Amino acid sequence: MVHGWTNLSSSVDSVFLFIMGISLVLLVGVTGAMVYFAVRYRRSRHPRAENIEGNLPLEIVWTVVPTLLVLAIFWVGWKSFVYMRTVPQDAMLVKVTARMWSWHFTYENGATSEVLKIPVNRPVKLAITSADVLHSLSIPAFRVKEDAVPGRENYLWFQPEVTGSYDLFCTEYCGMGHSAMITKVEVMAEKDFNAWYLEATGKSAPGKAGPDGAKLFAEKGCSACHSIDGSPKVGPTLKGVFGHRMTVLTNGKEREITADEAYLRRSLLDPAADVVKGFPPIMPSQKGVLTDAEIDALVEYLKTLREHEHEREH
Amino acid sequence: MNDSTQTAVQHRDYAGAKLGMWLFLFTEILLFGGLFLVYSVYRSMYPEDFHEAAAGLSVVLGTVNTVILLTSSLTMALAISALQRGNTRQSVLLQGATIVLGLVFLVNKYFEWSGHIHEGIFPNAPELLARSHGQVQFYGLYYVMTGLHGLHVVAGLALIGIMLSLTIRQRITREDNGKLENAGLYWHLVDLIWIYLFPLFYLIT
Amino acid sequence: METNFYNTPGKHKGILAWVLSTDHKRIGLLYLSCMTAFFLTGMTLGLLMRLELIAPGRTLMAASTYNALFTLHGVIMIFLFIIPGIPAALGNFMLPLQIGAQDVSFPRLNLMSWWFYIIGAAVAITSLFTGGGAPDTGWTFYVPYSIRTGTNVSLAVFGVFLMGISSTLTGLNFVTTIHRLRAPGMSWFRMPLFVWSIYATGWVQLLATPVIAITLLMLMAERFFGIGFFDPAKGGDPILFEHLFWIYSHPAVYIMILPAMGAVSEIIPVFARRTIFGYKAIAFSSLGIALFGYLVWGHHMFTSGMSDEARMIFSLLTFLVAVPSGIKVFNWVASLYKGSIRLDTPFLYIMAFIFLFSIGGLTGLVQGALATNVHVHGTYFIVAHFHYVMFGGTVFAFIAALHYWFPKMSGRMYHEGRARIAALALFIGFNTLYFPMFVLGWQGMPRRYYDYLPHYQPLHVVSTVGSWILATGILLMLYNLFRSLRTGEKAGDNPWGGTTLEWKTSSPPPVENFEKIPEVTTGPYHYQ
Amino acid sequence: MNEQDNHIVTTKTFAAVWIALLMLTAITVSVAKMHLGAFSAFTAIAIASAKAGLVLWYFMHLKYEKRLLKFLLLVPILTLAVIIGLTFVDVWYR
Ligand code: HEA
Ligand code: HEA
Ligand code: HEC
Ligand code: CUA
Ligand SMILES: [Cu+2]
Repeated sequence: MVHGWTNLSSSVDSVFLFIMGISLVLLVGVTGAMVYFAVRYRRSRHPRAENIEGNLPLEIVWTVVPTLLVLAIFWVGWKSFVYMRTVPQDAMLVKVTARMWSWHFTYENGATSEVLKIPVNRPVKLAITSADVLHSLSIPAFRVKEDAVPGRENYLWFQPEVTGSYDLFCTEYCGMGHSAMITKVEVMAEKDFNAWYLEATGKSAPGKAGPDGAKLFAEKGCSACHSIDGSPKVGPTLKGVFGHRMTVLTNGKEREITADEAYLRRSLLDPAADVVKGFPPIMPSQKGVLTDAEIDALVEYLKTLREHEHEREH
Repeated sequence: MNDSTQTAVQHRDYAGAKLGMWLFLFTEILLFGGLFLVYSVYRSMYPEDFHEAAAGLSVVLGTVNTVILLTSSLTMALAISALQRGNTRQSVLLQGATIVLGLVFLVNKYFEWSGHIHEGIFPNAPELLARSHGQVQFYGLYYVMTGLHGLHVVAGLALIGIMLSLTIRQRITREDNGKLENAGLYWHLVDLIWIYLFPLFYLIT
Repeated sequence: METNFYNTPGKHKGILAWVLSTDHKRIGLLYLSCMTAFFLTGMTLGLLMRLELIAPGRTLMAASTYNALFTLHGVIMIFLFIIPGIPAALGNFMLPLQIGAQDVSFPRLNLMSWWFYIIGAAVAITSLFTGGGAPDTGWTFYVPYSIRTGTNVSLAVFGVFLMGISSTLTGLNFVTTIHRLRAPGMSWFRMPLFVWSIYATGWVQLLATPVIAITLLMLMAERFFGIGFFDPAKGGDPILFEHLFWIYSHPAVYIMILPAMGAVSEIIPVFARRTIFGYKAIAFSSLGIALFGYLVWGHHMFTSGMSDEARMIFSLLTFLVAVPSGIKVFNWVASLYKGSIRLDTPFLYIMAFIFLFSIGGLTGLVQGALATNVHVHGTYFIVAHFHYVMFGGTVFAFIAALHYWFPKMSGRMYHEGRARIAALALFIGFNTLYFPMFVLGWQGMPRRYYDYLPHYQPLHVVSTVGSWILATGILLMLYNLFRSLRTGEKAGDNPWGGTTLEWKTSSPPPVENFEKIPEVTTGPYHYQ
Repeated sequence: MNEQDNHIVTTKTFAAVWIALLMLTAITVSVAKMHLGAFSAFTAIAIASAKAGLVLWYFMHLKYEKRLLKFLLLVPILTLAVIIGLTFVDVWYR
């Protein structure tokens, strides 16, 4: 058995070692024979070659033996994979939404987080989807990975066995922020996790004070593309956006507009309708992604950025 | 093409040219094959929507166009055998008939397309996007597949046009008609593809 | 002076004598020179990428520049260099010679293919400077990102489309040529193995390339008309695009490697001065690879959300395709047994090929196994794998063949001493550059990352240093070949003592290849 | 293969093939009107393939070609079948 962070690590690593073992034997065999022949039969030592056209038994051996070997490799790889795809009934479900370029985890009780917090020694199932383009959720230490595909829900599961903090990467290229689409997995002791879980629920439970725009702005991935300090990123800065006059492209035609509340709302729900001149039309629509309350909160928040209004770069 | 080998590049390696033409047709089959793959995937994903969408196409128009194309294949085949029998005049007439039939096919297609476009049914049109996902895919495929087929008809007509002028100028003759045969093969392939497009788009009820 | 195809006047003069020539040898050299230029460009991009990756964070360039760099590096290396690669350059030159023909079946189509290639390349390169800037999708053009990005994907895709036409027509031409124009007496089993491999490649080009052509057309239609084939918001399926892409692009990796394997099968008997071991096994395994190569594309999509049943079947089939490659390797090694081996540069590269390709291929098995694929997919493990098979495999064999056929093409010998030093530098540099990537990948370092976590840095530094050694080797190798064009000794018709037909004519060959078409009475590697 | 030996097909044969094609078209249109459910897709493809076979066999002269060419034609068809089949292993079980 190999040491691992999850129940899967050890089984994947044993498959790896099995393949590596076979491969090394073959590699050393092939290379060794080649080098030995090249030295032993070099022209100065062996001036006259012997013409051996072939040997049927040998051909059969090196067809059949590798076939059996690869079938064995397939078998162990597949067995281990079946285990990776069979989710235990009692697995805890976490919904994952990937978007350019951030991760969002939603728990069954409605708690949300930007970091994947999970209890140790409990099976966890991640149900993964994407709000815009392809992404892929990868936790190398856990030996798991699955793509986030818009319009589809993929899944994976694992059972962490050691508490600690692990890297979570996006491993499907998704544009400029791909290499920054990194977050952490926190594997917590049962007790710590429960404490966080209950508290997190309390905060975002409906009915309490409405959502906080500034927090949403950071959490929902807006800050991946927009600054609030005036510097342009992938998208225009949102510093002083409210009430600002600017040129947008509507259906390919330029027009001048002033950013009012309706415009801001439209920018969030249907970003392709008016595209700020000089920027690509890549902003993901938040329609169906954010609740109405969250949209309201964000729009309110964007309006407040006006106070700092000075010169805005485009 | 068999193991009988040969001494030098012959200036007229008919069998070679024909083999090359068939290989080219294979590539065409796979070019459309990619679209047939997409078609079958979306049809199996949205069977009901496809049926509904197909109701928007005119079976009569599709049938008429099928008959036209089949007939043009006949005239093309006859044009070749006429030339092989040495009847250049008849061959020229039959090639001309093929071109006319091909043009009629295109004209029909034009009316069909513009009809749909008038109704607001074309890719990315709000009218179409308001419909179900399967309908969007159906009409996307309809435009792309019949459009690509239409381009092949145009190419085929241009090819036959060239053959026609070569025949008239006696550059394609009874003895040397490999080019015409190959153009014929291409034209039949265009027909062949339509034979499948027709039921896939017009006849799903 | 002897007349050869260089000094025989044709219809045109100057540069036109080349770009309008239908002589397969001239067309082959046209491809070769363009490809060398693209190769150097692609490598320079690779070198810049390595520089950027020497430290985390921004070193040289912005993230968007880096993303454009690896996209271009991939597109150039795959579509401008390695796919036309051996068949279009060396195959064009050698195929008619090896089967004793005066030219290919359709010389004008051959020239047209080159024009498609060069126009396609020009279009792809134009995409860098026009529209929304250099494409940044990776060479795989995955949707929906490739539909949404503002960069100039459409033009790049159109360029690739044109190059696809070129590749298809080349395959068509070669298959027909092999069927029709073999010299008298050259039955199928008297064909050199290089010809067999080109034949198998030709079929793959014919049957796979149209699929990428239509896929790229759909992608363009998507960008221009918003048809929605791959847009989930319109009911489209992004995974279907992955299928379509890999239906071509997996067979394409065999378009890259098969001709290389053919070149290896050609060089080994000549330098071991004995017949090849298992001629038929090698010939049929080429067809086997071409055949099975069609059935395994799904192994690029094991984590895409494809059905588990499909993952299982594709994994199984992937393993079967490894067997014919193994058969080849074993037969090559057996061909050295009781040979009389000359350790000249081409042979040194062949030994490097067998070693590096085996590493690349065997790590392919790690990726083909479902459980381990999940871990290594999308990481530097993959990057290491494909550089081992494409660079360590195809490019090393290409370089070997270039040295082997250099005297036939130029009439002169290259400088052996310099060539060996370059080979050594290439071998060391290559392993320093790419081996660490296996480790990085196993540790989880994702590919296409502009920035990375600090604990990956040491291995990245090793890798970058390796790229400098490798660059030195490549430049020395090219310098040697170019210099030898002028200063090399006269080679004579058959400097290596080869037995295939290209050695039976003068170096460089005359315009119509042979004074008199040879009659073939024996197998291709008939010694004694 | 003897290049000069171009088999000339008679006008009668071609006309017969054409009539058969038209009849098959008529059949497929009327079958489509009968609403046979899943079966209708199958008949439509079967009839189309019969038509395609006629065009290939007579109009495209395949009947009079060497075995090699007939055999080669199977290659793209099988390739296409395999491509679609394997893709459906994904699509159906997803
Ligand atoms: C020249 C190109 C080339 C070649 C020849 C190969 C050959 C093989 N490749 Fe590779 N591959 C690529 C180019 C190539 N590949 C590229 C470019 C990518 C990445 C694309 C991208 O995402 O950008 C890729 C990615 C790739 C993946 C997807 C990884 C992922 O993204 O998740 C997989 C998975 O199965 C794979 C497997 C294989 C296998 C099994 C072979 C086999 O054919 C190898 C066979 C060879 C051997 C096995 C070695 C020799 C044999 C012996 C020494 C003895 C015999 C031994 C046995 C049979 C056990 N490759
Ligand atoms: C034949 C194919 C081929 C070849 C030969 C190479 C060669 C090299 N590649 Fe490769 N590479 C690919 C095909 C290839 N690559 C593909 C398909 C991808 C995937 C792209 C994608 O993800 O979409 C890739 C991706 C890729 C990555 C991963 C990027 C990422 O995921 O973030 C890296 C990183 O190091 C890399 C590095 C290199 C290096 C250093 C070389 C070295 O060989 C380069 C060594 C450099 C030299 C030897 C330079 C010599 C020349 C000069 C010094 C300049 C002379 C001057 C002038 C001509 C002006 N490549
Ligand atoms: C993938 C990058 C990306 C993300 C994530 C993103 N945006 Fe944008 N956004 C853009 C781009 C690019 C533009 C400019 C083009 C356009 O108008 O569509 C833009 C435009 C805007 C505008 C109009 C700005 C102006 O100057 O008129 C607003 C408001 C806005 N975004 C708000 C948000 C909010 C709120 C979020 C988070 C919920 C968000 N964006 C997430 C890329 C992004
Ligand atoms: Cu998200 Cu890469
Ligand atoms: Cu592959």
